[in-house]
Order: sequence, then structure tokens, then C-alpha cells
Amino acid sequence: MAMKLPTVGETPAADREVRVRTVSDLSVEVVSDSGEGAQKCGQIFGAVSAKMGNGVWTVEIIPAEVEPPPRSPAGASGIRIRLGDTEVTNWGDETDVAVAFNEQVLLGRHRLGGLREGATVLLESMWKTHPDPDIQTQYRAGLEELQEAGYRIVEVPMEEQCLTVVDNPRRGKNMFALGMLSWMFERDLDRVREQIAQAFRKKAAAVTERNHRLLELGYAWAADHLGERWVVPTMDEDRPHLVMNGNEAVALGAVAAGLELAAMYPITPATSVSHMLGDVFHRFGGVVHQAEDEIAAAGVAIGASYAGKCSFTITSGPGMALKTEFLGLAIMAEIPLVVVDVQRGGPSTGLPTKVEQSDLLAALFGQPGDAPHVVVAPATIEECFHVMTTARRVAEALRTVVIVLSDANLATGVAPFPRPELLPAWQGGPPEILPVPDGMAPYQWDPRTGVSRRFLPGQAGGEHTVTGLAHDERSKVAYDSSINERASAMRSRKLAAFASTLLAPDVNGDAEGGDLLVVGWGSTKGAIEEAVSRARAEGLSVSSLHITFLSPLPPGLAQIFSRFRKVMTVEINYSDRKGDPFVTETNRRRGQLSWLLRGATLVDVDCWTRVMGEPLRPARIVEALRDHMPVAELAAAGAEVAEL
Amino acid sequence: MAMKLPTVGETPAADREVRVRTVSDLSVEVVSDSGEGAQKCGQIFGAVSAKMGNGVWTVEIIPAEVEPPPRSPAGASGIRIRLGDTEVTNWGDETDVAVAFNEQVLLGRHRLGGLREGATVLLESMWKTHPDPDIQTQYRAGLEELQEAGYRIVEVPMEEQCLTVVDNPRRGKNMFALGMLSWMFERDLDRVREQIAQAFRKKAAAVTERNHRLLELGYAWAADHLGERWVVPTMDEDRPHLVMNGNEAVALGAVAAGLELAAMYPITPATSVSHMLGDVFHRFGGVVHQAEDEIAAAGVAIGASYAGKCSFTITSGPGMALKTEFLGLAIMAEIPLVVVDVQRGGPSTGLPTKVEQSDLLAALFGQPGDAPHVVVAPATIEECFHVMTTARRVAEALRTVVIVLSDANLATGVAPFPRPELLPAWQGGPPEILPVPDGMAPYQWDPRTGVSRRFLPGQAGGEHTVTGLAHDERSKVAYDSSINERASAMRSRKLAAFASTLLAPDVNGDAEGGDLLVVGWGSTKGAIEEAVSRARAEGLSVSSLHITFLSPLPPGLAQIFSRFRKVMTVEINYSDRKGDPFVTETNRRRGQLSWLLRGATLVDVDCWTRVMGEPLRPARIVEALRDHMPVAELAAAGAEVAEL
Amino acid sequence: MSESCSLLHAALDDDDRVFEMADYQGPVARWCAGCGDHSVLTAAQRLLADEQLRPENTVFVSGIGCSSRFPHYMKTYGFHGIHGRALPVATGVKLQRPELDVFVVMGDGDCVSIGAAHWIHAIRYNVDMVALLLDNNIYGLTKKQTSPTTPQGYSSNTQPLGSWLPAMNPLEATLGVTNASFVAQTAEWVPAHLFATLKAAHAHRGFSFVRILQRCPHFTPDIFDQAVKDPNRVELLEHPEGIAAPGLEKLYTHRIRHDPADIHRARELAEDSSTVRLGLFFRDERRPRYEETRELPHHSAADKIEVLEEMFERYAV
Amino acid sequence: MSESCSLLHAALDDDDRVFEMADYQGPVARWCAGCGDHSVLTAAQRLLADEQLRPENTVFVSGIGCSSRFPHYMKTYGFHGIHGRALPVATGVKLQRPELDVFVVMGDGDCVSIGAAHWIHAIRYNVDMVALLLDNNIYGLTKKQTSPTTPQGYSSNTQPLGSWLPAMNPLEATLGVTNASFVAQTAEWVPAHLFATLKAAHAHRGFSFVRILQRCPHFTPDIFDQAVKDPNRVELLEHPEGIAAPGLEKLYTHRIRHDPADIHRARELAEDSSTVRLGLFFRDERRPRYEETRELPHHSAADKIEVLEEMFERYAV
Ligand SMILES: Cc1ncc(C[n+]2csc(CCOP(=O)(O)OP(=O)(O)O)c2C)c(N)n1
Ligand SMILES: Cc1ncc(C[n+]2csc(CCOP(=O)(O)OP(=O)(O)O)c2C)c(N)n1
Ligand code: SF4
Ligand code: SF4
Ligand SMILES: [Mg+2]
Ligand SMILES: [Mg+2]
Repeated sequence: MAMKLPTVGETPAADREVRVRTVSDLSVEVVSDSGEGAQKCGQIFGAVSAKMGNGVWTVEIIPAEVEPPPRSPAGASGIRIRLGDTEVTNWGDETDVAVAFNEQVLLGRHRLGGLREGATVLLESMWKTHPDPDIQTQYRAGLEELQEAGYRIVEVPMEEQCLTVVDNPRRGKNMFALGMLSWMFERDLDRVREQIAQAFRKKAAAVTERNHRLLELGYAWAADHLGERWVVPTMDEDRPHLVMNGNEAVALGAVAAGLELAAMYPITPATSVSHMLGDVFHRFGGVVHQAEDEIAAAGVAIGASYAGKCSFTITSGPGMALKTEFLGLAIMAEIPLVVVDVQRGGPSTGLPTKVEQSDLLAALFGQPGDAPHVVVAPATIEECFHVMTTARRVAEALRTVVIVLSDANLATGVAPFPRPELLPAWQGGPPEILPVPDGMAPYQWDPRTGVSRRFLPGQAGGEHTVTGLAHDERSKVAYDSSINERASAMRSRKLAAFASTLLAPDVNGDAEGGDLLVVGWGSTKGAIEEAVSRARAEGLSVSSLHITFLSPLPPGLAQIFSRFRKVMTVEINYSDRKGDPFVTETNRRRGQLSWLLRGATLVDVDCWTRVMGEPLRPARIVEALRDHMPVAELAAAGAEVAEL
Repeated sequence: MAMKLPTVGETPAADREVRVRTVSDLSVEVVSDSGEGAQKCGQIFGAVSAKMGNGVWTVEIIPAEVEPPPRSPAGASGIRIRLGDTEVTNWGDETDVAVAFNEQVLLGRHRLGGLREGATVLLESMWKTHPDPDIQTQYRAGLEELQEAGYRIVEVPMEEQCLTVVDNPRRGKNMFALGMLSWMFERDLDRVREQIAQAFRKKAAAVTERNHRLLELGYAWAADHLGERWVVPTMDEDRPHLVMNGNEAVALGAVAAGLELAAMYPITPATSVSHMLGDVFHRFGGVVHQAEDEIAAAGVAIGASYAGKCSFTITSGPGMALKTEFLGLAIMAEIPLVVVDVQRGGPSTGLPTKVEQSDLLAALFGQPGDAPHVVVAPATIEECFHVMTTARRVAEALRTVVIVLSDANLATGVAPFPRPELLPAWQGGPPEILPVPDGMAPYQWDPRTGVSRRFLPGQAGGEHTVTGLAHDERSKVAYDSSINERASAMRSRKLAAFASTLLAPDVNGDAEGGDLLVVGWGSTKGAIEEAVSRARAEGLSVSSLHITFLSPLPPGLAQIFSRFRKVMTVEINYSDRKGDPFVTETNRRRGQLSWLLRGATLVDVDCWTRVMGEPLRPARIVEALRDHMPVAELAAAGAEVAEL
Repeated sequence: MSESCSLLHAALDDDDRVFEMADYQGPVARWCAGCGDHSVLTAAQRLLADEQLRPENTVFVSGIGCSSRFPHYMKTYGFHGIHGRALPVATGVKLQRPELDVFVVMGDGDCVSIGAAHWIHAIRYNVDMVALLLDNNIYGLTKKQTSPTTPQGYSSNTQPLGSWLPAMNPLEATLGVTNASFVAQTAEWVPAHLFATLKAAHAHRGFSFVRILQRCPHFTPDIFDQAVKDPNRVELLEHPEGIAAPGLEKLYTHRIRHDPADIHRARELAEDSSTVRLGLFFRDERRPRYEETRELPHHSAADKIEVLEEMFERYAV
Repeated sequence: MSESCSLLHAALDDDDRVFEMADYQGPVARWCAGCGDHSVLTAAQRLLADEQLRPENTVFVSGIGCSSRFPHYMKTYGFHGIHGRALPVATGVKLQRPELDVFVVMGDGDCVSIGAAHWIHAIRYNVDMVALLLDNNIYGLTKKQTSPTTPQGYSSNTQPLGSWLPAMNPLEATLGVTNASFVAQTAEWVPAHLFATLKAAHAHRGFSFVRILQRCPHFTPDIFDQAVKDPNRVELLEHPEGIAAPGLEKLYTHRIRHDPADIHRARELAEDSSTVRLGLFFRDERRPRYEETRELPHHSAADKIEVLEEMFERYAV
């Protein structure tokens, strides 16, 4: 069937054919200058889609500046929603349908490779006739660039249309866009109206009303003018779900875990956890302490943990660096502490709003001296919620530091997950302040497990001074060298004992083995598993495995690895590529997990990593898998030899 | 020949036989309450011995408190001197001859396992008849404990003797002891007198004179009463030598390297470097900046490096923790910086005055984000001197951070090394402040090596802003993701390029291979190599290899390792032992270097490590080697199987 | 005592315990003979006995330094942390357990140098605790390096030619921080004044900052020498609202009347370092205390779940 | 230009270069429209032109924050470092190269919160540089969190119920630090005063601390609103030794005479926050400057080797 859709910017005529396509997976984005409400539009669209039973993953497009200049490619602000007919676990690949409020922000997205070739674009057309001739010129040039890139561009007179309803179209275009999208994706208009009402519930009723009118306007306009509709089949899902981002999940997870003191210092992308807690924590008797710096935040959390229930601190890379010394103290003095590191691009200030998984080795080994502690990485938004309970419990049970490695991808990604059935036990009890039985010592290590029971201030008979100096069971400063050996062993033993309670990770794909095993950790799970499915569908013998506890490592890795011809990690951190100048097998900088696994298992774990400041795209992973299949590598090596 | 020496505390009679023994290696120590001058005595003894052509290694015995209570085992303050007929590279094993000013400090040394069974002990006898009956009792009890341990105890009326020359014997006993030692070891008295004069050159001439008299008194008393003399044959050595400790060597090495700004904050055991520089640096136009904390110290050094010649900062573990964030910035912004970490026992405050090698992984991986930089560890006091020039040059050539890992063993160990022939080139030139040729960018990375030339303030045309944000060649903040990939690769490439200039390390022992290869790094070299020689003399097929550059690693390791049936590291840091409860091959905490080598080479590198707060003793290493010989391990495994 | 017995024990009303000084004394202090820290330790133990503070409800928090060994020598709870960071830890303790009595012991390097940011902010937070600055004008534990309070020209191991800058005046700086609520100075060699000052500091609801001039015979034997020997070099601040240390009138004849409500005069008096002034420089009981933010009702697990379920509704699909 | 040509170039006497404001202007500043940082940027560029400072000999050092983007928008050397640590870096630059003109740009979170220890100590070091505190009473870059200077009760994302404590007064704190030598306050919406203040700060030999009240229309549009709209809420400090900003007399009729030599009065004036006071609070040109420690003769490599050989003798065997 021939398409009548114009491929170069022109508003389509009212008489045209409408093509309806059913797809199992599709990404939509809305981009604008910041402040134009693109994000609100997308959030409502995403929420409605989730309610209708689609899998959804939403991610915000955030410019680097607070208020970037209007109409600039680097200023693109917006949101991207990926819809699926099953659960969606990651942001996917390129965008299929985009709504853009000006051509410059669209160019920004295009130049970053955000749009799929042939994507459909609904572009505000007002700039074509803008009073400023420079803008007209820019618009024409932009359109040309976009057209050459092969997008299907539909010019939409959004401003003109909105003016029929509102005076200031800057505050309405987003609802108009929502209307268009609702038509294109056959969203249930009642649900959309309801969601709008919910989103603007704090505003005057007139706002909701006006937005409903704009919605309908956009819907009608689309129905009259557009030629493409998409159906993404929905699932029947009875279990109730929640939709939120990973930082919100961490915040509510902290509440569910019974944590009551969050000590922090603002830093992107971790801060929104404390914003959320700032809003709600007092309703649970909790406090957000914004300290003077990250060091003090760690100190306050440690002081509070020392005196009672485990507390937590939350930060990102540069803040982790500052907490290093205090983490060593908490580990040495065996004070429970939960530390959430929402990773961003590094090193140094790096890419503050962008995702990276490059704090792993620093989290594991950053503290001078031998400082055993637990490191755990949630892989999904749901895990962001539940990991907080695990972390508090493990920190208290082992009397040590638990570092939770989230990242910017989880922090800002929004997706539904099954509504947790909350248990009181998750919160732990309030600490018991009972007198200490005679003869008990504050570090009465169980020689097998290294575990001991701490005394809290208020417990008569338990008076002692905790110290970061080497010390014995009674917390007395050690002048005798053998004491240090023993205490070091006890602190380490706790991890080994804990490791013995972990299960070997499941293999996704073929547990019996195969050509290639991909190992990941943290937020990349969804993208990796999707890529593995696609690759398996292509006939490649690929499986994957995801590691939740990075310290201690779970058992069974070496055995699992041995069943595959090749093992590699996929990570968002830096690695030298094979064949880079001067790079050898010994001095190659490797993906951080691959490093860890090589040392632990002695298996030649290869890696494919990228630090592009964005989550991994499943399609790119599939390409990498193809390239790294043992057979492909052999062929490549063969070709090279043949060339000589 | 029957010995007439009394084996239990009693002052020997004047008529007795004197036995003279020739040994190739022997350790002497002088211990006292703090403030009694034992260290001065030992320093002079060591210097004279070095001048006479003995190999010498001196190490101070330092109590944990500033002024510990007198007559307490934990308060032992003193010095230990190891003499040899060839070069002495480490503190050796237990002490053979001890002079003690009271029995309590001797007990302290005994309980720490510092004295060899059967060691000869010259003990001040005044306590036997002390007016305080408690002290008399203590003395008797102490003597009994020591006697049971099997030492040859000679009671010496030091105080009584000294009173014949001085009023306050507390200020003279050390010279009397020096006299006794001089007789026992046949030291050239003229040289001793000269060295005393040199040591007290800042005091009144009468002090030297009085000390000479005490020296002679001790000598004469020993000649009259003692029955044992030792001959440690001397070497003929024409090359002039210097005798100093590792921290002094770092300080003078910094001067030789042309460094001109040391920014620091006091911390044991690093501080004495700055004490030394505080005394002398201004004579070289250099400045010691004591900052408000370690963070500021790093910042000042980085600011100074940014504006001109490379600067340095010096600290120990807790201070390293605080510098973490700034190191990331220097690496990201490519600002040369030398960081000296004089390691002590950790984690946290740990064992501030004691040696440990447990900052290796933190030095390598401590900075959040991918932060490639150079880590180098001097292995000898001589290397402490020379490493500073290397570090400055590498930091400037690669525009990155160079971390120098020394430790408390090197910091306080004193030994002679060949006097360096200083070259002006070591200092590097003053930075050239010339206009920047048109079109040059501040990070004009050579794509093969990643190296670029930095512009300094004052260079017209080079104006730019360095930043810790991801940035491009012109130091412009990167909004485009591919820029980050490229810049990351360039920063990493520098290390690979540098690695290509390193040589494969030499094998000590049998380069062709054998049963066991021991790998070490840093200050343990001397002890390891001595242990390997002894083990080889026993017929074990053991060799060793020492790694100077830990990042990047030198080439050739995997090849060398492949020639040995087993490879293991020997380190002063914590590792779980095989067979510890719950410990598995995957979750075992390993010696830090072994960890690194496993990941880099995939060889099953085992480890033997201790964190006893003291340098390794060669004899203990020999034991460990015996236990870890592949054959011994097989036998042990066999025995276990047989037991089942 | 078995676990179940200890439970019984907890149920007993032990309010009839009477504490002697010895009940607060830990192991023998390992400071140098003549070190001023000994006097402060005694004064603190005396205060605890005087106030009958329960050892188990009292926490001494410190950093690193000679003075920071303090908690080890008390028979209370103690937290010997890391250098410069005692105040955040103490803040955490107090936020978690406002009912505990918290004392903080810091050296001059610990508080004024590496801990400066926390010091400034702790003054501002005004959390109810007693902060003692044991100021010996030197780094003791690390063996004689210049501290910010080292007198200008005084030689140390890092500045052998003498400290280059005028000494930082911690009282002045404290008085410059908004929300300061209690600022006093005393000297360990005047035990009566020291005790009276600790007592007043403990009585104050808020952050009580006490600078204690402390002798370090090992490294700075000369610094307070003149003031110790010659009471005329010392001036006592006196006022009905101030700190009264009975029995000192005869020895210390130089006295000056100062109303601790007058911050301007307090600053003037603090600034002039030609005489050693002991007494209460400033007190204001009405400043907001940060830990009041924590005074929230306790919520049961079930309560919390209820509210959380309510919040889930916002996110439900 | 080839390497050899550039050598020639260096030999030229380029003192006859004349710099226009444009010579100091970097890429277009990426702050929000109406952000006060724009005015400060302009004032700084004007100052540089006015003083004819060579772009290559001028260094702007900053931390992290909206305001810390400043160096990127200048065509001089710049160092955009890490959050809170601009001052140590600037100190290092100045110790190494005392001949450079160094400016430091910090936000209120950057300087007063995380950077507090360095701030206090930089005042004390009194190294010759101009330190600008761009105080918008909020964390801008991270999107509206409470800063120490946020007014009491003002709501933010971390303290939605309003800031709990009274705002920290940076002028007062600065004036409390021994060895403070130049303390002024200005506002970016009074360009003439801003310029005059920068000029005086630059002229001062020592650490010139300038607090600039800065509007953040994005997050705290209301905070300085009244003072901006109503000149009567502003009071200018005036004195022959003070900062004269000609042309303001008519608009700003509230003026108060203050001798910048009088630190006690300075503190009183700084403390009262009921009116916005602009002007020079304190200046003392005679305070020792720390970088003078660095004023050492240069030594050639050969000289150094000679001295080193001499030192070796002490260690020779
Ligand atoms: C992070 C860190 N930096 C430095 C040190 C070394 N250090 C220990 S105590 C101390 C200073 C001691 O001086 P002060 O605080 O005045 O206490 P005093 O010993 O005089 O009582 C220093 C620098 C450390 N332990 N940790
Ligand atoms: C170590 C570290 N902690 C936190 C941050 C996050 N951060 C960036 S700017 C900033 C504060 C910005 O506020 P301010 O200093 O007042 O500057 P403004 O943006 O208002 O100009 C923070 C907390 C960081 N980059 N590094
Ligand atoms: S060194 Fe000074 S401060 Fe430390 S214990 Fe000795 S006298 Fe006290
Ligand atoms: S957020 Fe505020 S401070 Fe930051 S650029 Fe915008 S207006 Fe300026
Ligand atoms: Mg001190
Ligand atoms: Mg601000």
C-alpha cells in the first residue's frame, strides 16, 4: 500500500489514508525548550499507557544547563517513552516517533543519534513564518538537514491550533501534543483526562479543564490530518503496579526498610532521593539531614548508626570520594551504615547528569587499608525499592558498610513494577536498650563467622570506646601485633560467611552452556537480556548472567563460566579495545566487572564497554555480541592473518 | 670450649674466658624508656659500622604514645641494628644481642617475639636493689620470665658505673652502652669518637667530651667483664655511600628532582619528610606548605602544578582517602602531580606507626570513575631517593598523577646506599612561558600516545579553562557523548604508551623457571630476596621477582609466570587463608598484588601475607616458601585425603 | 548473667544508683606527665559525678590527637573517630538519641584546622552538646607541627623558622558564626574555673563551645608558662550571669565585668590577645537548636505501612 | 606559527597591546536569562579592561555551581575545579606564580558550606587574590537546595518546610577570622557599586573577600526582590577610605558613614541583617600575606646540586 504521508515537512491534507500498524515495541519522544512542559506530556502518556497494560519505560531528556537558551540543539529538554506489548526493562534503541516544539532541539536529538532512520516527526511549523528572518533561515536549514537524514517529517501548526483555545500557547502545546499522541497510539481518552486531572490536582480546576480542551484539540487535529496510527498490544495484568523512577523507589524503599535518618549533601543524580524524602520522611518520623558536605553527611549517618538504628547516606561519585575515610572508620569500628551511590559519568565532575557504571572498583577497593564490606547493585527500579531493606539488614547483621550502587539510568528511568506487599519485619525493630550481660565484650567475634553483637549507648555495663585504631575484642587499642591479624581476619570472615548464604546466579538463556556468556551488573540488566533474546532469536548461542552482590561475589561463577566457550562483560565504563595502540593483554584497562571476575575466577573474561553518557541500547549490544562470538573472533583473526 | 658466661642475670666476674665468634649477620638492639637516648646510641653504632664497611640496616623501635609511662612493656623505645658482611637490605629476623635499660621494656620486646632464643642480653641491674620494693619484685619476676625464655642474661651495673662520670646517669647510659657494644663488636674507637662528636656538634664541646668518657668507660667495663665478642667481617667498598632513612631519601630526592612545592598535612609516618624539607627546602627556593587539611594540600599542589612546575603532596592512608576527589580532578584535567603515600597499618586509623602495604588497590582504583594514572613503589631506601625524579618526570611527560607508594618500613629504616651522582637534568627546566602557536589546543592529544602539551598561565594565546567536566581537545565542556569516549581513550592510552617503555622485570634466582616464583612489591624486596637465597641454599627451586610499576604493569609477566609451577605474592596486607571457614577460591580476600596479577595474567597467583604491624622477617618468609612449594602443598593435600 | 536475667535487670528501677568519680574512670590515662589533658579528664569526671550523669547515657566523642584519646580513659560510652570529624559524629548521635549527654573533645588541629568546616557549621546547628577544644597551640600526637593557634613566630617541625601568620583566635571565629549560643574560655591549670565552666556549658541547652587553654609540657612547655606562673596575666570575666568559680578571687585579682548577653563586647574582649581572659564570653539560650527538627513522634511499623500504602496510591497504575 | 617563530614572538615587547572588554569575553554565558551572574561577568570584564590586565596573566579559579561556570565565559586562563575547593587551588597558583592576577569565583554552597574550612583558612592566609562569593542564597546548579545563607523559613527541595536555622552571615564570619584584611559587600543589580567594589578589591594587596548579593530568578526570584525594587532598603557605607561608586547618591539615599579601619563597628554593621548594606566593611593593608613565604630567590640547577652535595656530607659514610 503506497503511503501518502509527506516525507518532507509539510502539513498533510485532511483527505488521506490512515495506516494502522501493530508493533510490539516502539519509542516516542517529546522534545522542546526547557520549561515547555514536554516532560509532563510524556509522563501522562507513559502513565496512561502503563494503566492500559503496556510495558513502559520512560526516561527524561535533560539539558546540561538549568535554563539553556531557547532553540538550541544542546538545550533539548524532553522525555522519551518506550512502549511494549510485554514488560519493558530499558530505554531501548532509537526513537520511532518524535514530537518537537522546534527544529533545533530536534537537531540536537538527531545529532546525538537519538532518532531511528525513517522516524516519524511531528514538528511545530510556526518557525517557518516567524517574524525573525534568521529564525526562518535556521528553520529551513534545519529542515533540510533532518530531511537528508531520512525522517518522515510532518509539520504541525501547534501554536496556531492552541491559540484557538489559550492565549499563551507555550503553556498548552504539551497537552496538544498529548492529544496527537493519544490519537496516534489509540489511548483511552477518558484515562488520559483522568491522568491530567491527577497531574494538575494541586492547580485550579480551570487548569485541568483547559488542558482537557487542548488534549481534545490535538486529538481531533491528528484524527483529521495524520496518516499513521500504531497499536501496541496490551497485557492483562491483575497485580497492581506502581510507576516511579529509581530514585523515588530508593526513597520509598528506605522508608519500607525502616531507615529513619538520611544524611546527604546535594549532588546530581542522587539528590532527588532526598527531595522525595524531604517531602515525606517526617510523616514516618524520619529526618533528612543536609550536611555541610559529604564528609559530614557520612559522619552524621555513622554517629546516628552508632547510637541506634542503622542510618544511611546518599551521594554520587565525587561525594563517594569524600566519604572514603569515614567508610574505612565504619568498617574498622564495625558500625552499620548504608551508602547509596547513584553513579554518574566520571572521573571527577565528568558527566553529572549522565549514566556510567564506573564507581565499581572504587566502591570495592577505594578505602586505604584492608576494608571488607558489602557492595550490592540493584538492576531494576523494583530492586531499587527492595535493596534498601536488604542493605539495612545486612549492614546491621554484619555490623559493616553496605554500598548500594545505583546509577543515573535507574535514577531517572520510570517504569511500572509490582506493588510491594509491605511487611512490618522489613523495618526491623527499634534497638533494644538493655543492660549488657556481665563479661560480654563489644567485639565478641564469633570465630567462625566474625559476627558480634554491638552495644548501644544507654546499655548499662556495655560502656566502651569504639575506635578506628587497631583494637581487640574489648575495643582496647592493640599494642600487640597478633591482635591486628585476628581482628582483620574477623572483619573479613563476615563477608565469607555472608557469601555462603548467597545463591549462584541464574543463567538467562541456556544454563547448560554455549558459545558466549554475557555478564552484567546493575542497571544494564534489561538491555542485556533484551539483546540476548534478540541474539538468540538470530540463532546465536548466547546467554547472560547478572550479578547482584559484587562483594562478596556469589558462589558458582567459575563453574558456570566453564560451560561457555567465551565469557564477557557488558558495562557502562571505560575499557581499552583490543588492538588499540600499545594495548596488551597485561596492561589493557578492562571493564570493571571483568577485572573483578578475572581475578576471582581466572577465566579470561573479555568485556565490551561504552562511556557515551547514555544507557546501553539493546541493538548495539546485539552488534557487540555478534562481533564477540568466539566464531566471529576467530574469523576476524583469520582475516587478519590472511591479509599479512 | 666451655662457656663461663652466666646464663641467668648476674654480673660476670672479671676473670673469664672470652669467646670470639665470626658471623656474617647479626642483629643488636638497645631498648629503654623513651627519652633515655637508646636511639642515639644505636644510630652512632650503625653509622660507625657502615663506615667500617659492614652492611647495616637500622630500624627504630617506637612506642605508640608520645611519652609512655616509664618501665612499661608497651613503652619500649629503642633501636635495632642489623650488621652484615655484605649489603643488608632488611631488618632481618630476631635480635641476637640486646642492651636493655630496664627489664620491662625488654619484656615488651620479648613478648612481641623480637628476640632470638638464646640471645645475649645486657640488662641494667640497678632495679634489683631499687628503693621501691614493688620495682624489686617486678624485676625479679621479669628476670624469671626472661630466663625461662632461654636468653643469656648479663646483669650490668650501668647506672652505678655511669655515676662515676656523670651526676645524672639517665643522660649517659646510652654512651656507656655504646662503649660496651663497641667492645663486643670490635668497633674502631676513633671512628666512634668522631661520630659522637658529629652527632653532638650542635651541643657544647663539654657534652662530646663527657660522652667520650662514658664511651670509654663502657668499653673498659665490657673488656673487663664480658665473655663474648663478635666479628662481622667488613667489605671493601670504594664508592662513597650515604646513610639515611627512606623519608629523608624522599625529601632529598624531591630536591634532586627539582620539585619546589610540597603541600602536606601532618600524618605519621609521612610527616618526617616535611620536617626534613622544612629544615632545608628554602635553601633550594622550595616551600613546604602545611595546609589546613589533606584536601587543601592536594588542591594547593594541583594549583601550583597547573601554574608551573609539577608539585607534590605527601601523606599516609587516611590522608590518601581525603585526597581521592582531587586526584580524580588532576587525572581528568591532566595536571601533573606527584603524591607520596607512606603506607601504615589500616584500615582507618589502624596502626599509625606500623608498616603495611594495604593501600595498593586504593591507590590504583580508589578514584570514582575511570581515572588512569601511574603507581610506582620504591623497594629500597636508595629507590626512595631516585623515585622522586622518575615520578616528577613521568607526571609531567604524561600530564597525570603519579602515586609513589612508600611505607613505614622504608620511612624509618636506615641503611647506606651509593651516593648519587647528581645530574642537573633530573631537576627539569623551569617551565617556558612562551606564546602559544596559533591553532594549538590545550589537549591536542597525539592519537597514538594520548600525550598532549599543556599551556601555562602567562602563555599568550593559550587561554583556556581547565575543567573536571568531560571536555574536548579545546577544553570545552562536552555535550556530545562521543567526545567522552575519545577523551577517556586518550587518558588511558597514555598509560599503555608508557607501559611500552617499561622493561620486563628481572628474575632473582632462576630466570629459566622452577617450582615457585615469589612476586613482591615495595619495601619487602630485601626480605624476600634474602629468604629466596636461603631457600635456594636449602635446595628449594624458588625464585623471585619484584614489581616497581604497579600501574601500568610492566610487560612480560605472564611469560615469566608460565615458567614456574606456582606463583605467589608475599605482601604485608591482609588475605584470607585457604581453609579459613567459608572461604572459597572465588570469595577469598587475597593479597592486593596477587589480585592485580591474577586479573592481568590469569595465572593462579597465590599469596602469603601478614599484617603484624612489622616488616616481614626473612626466616618467616622461608617457612612460608617451604609450606607453599607445590610439592609441599601436594603432600599436605595428600595427607588430608589420607586422613579421610 | 543470662539473656533472660538481663531482661529482668532492665526492668529494675536503677535510679537509686549513686555514682562516684571512680565510676567514670577508665584505664590510666597515657598522656605525658604534666600534660594538661589530665586535668580536663579529672574535671569531666568530677562534673559527671556532680551531675550524677549515668555512665551508659553519656557519650564522649573525639577526633584524633593526644586530646582525642580522652574517651578511652572514661568509663562511659566513647567514640574515638577520625581526625577533624568528631562534630558530625556527635551531631549524628544527638539526632538519633537526643536523650543522651554528648561531650566532644577536640585538639586545636582537630577542630580549628582539619575540622574547621564542621566546627563552623556545628556552631550554627547549635545542637545541644558540650564541645571542648583542648588548645595546646600545637600538634601533639604527630610531634610538634604548627597548628592554626600556634603563636606567630613560634618554631615547629614544619615551620622551623617560626609560624608565619598570627595565631587564629577560635573564640573570635566562633563569635562570628550566626547562631552561636555559648562561648567560654578556661584554662586547665585553674581547676576551679575549669570545673565551673564545664558545669555551665553542660547546663546550657545548645552547642556550648569551650576553649580550654592546655599545657603540653612535651612540645610547648613555654607557651602558657607566664600565665600559669603569674595570675596577673590572667583576667577573669565576671557577671551574675557569667561563670562563678568561687575561691579564685584572691589569686586572680584582675577581673573585668562582662555581660554574656553582649556579643559586641564579647567580640572585643575575645579579640585582644594581650591578656588571657577566662570566663563566659557569650550565651543566648533562645537560639534555635537543630535537633529540634528531629523531635518527631515515634511511628510503629504498622503506622508507617499505612502511610506508605497511601503514598503508593500516587504511583499506582 | 612555527616553534621558532613563537620564540621570536616571546621576545617582542607586547606591552603596547591595548585590551578592550571584548578581549576578555569568552563564549556566550549559559546562565538563565536574568541571572545575576551575567552582571558579575560583565563587571569583571570591565575591571580587566580598566586595569588593562593581560588575559594570559589572569586566572579565574572556581569550584562547582552555576556561578562556578564563570571562568568558561572569560577569555583568560581558568580553572573550573571541584565543588568547594577553589581556594586551595588558587592558593597553589599564587604560591607558584605570585605575578599572576588571581580571581576566585564561588557560590554560597561552594564557599560557605562544603568549602567552609578553606574559606576560613584562606582569610587567614591572606594570599593576594580577589575572592568573589556569588551569593544567591540557594544551590542553583543542583536545583534548589537550602544553602547556609538561605533565609530562615525559606522553602527548598531538601527543606520543603522551610530552612530551620537563621541564615549564616558570611560577612560576620569573615570578620571573625584573625588576619582578615578586606571585607566588602555589593550587589550585582547595582553595577556601579559592583564595579567599584571589584576595583577596590583588586587594588588591595591581600585576600579581598567580596560578597555579591546575586539574584537567581530561576529558584529564588523573591529573595532580593524588595531590595532591588526599593533602594530605601539598601544602605551604602561611605567613607573617604571606603568604596566610592559615583552616580549612586541620588538613587540610594540611605547612607551610613563607616571607617573601614574599625573592625568592631564593621562587625556590628555586618551583623544586623534588617537592611542590605553595601560597601567596604573592613580593610587593613598591613596584615602579613602568606605568599611572602614563597618569595625566595631562584636557584639554578647547579646551585641546588652544590647545596645538596653539602647536605649529603651529613649523611656520608
Ligand atoms: C586524616 C588524618 N590526617 C592526619 C592525621 C594525623 N594526625 C593525628 S593527630 C593530628 C593532630 C594533633 O594535633 P591536635 O589536634 O592539636 O591534638 P593534640 O595532639 O595536640 O591534642 C594529626 C595531624 C590523621 N590521623 N588523620
Ligand atoms: C563533591 C561534590 N558535592 C556535590 C556536588 C553537587 N553540586 C554541584 S554545584 C552544588 C551547589 C551549588 O550551589 P552554589 O555553590 O550556591 O552555587 P550556585 O549554583 O548557586 O551558583 C552542588 C551541591 C558536586 N559537584 N561535588
Ligand atoms: S605531647 Fe603534649 S599534648 Fe600530647 S600527651 Fe604529651 S604533653 Fe599532652
Ligand atoms: S539557576 Fe539561578 S543561579 Fe543558576 S543560572 Fe539560573 S538564575 Fe543563575
Ligand atoms: Mg593540639
Ligand atoms: Mg548559590
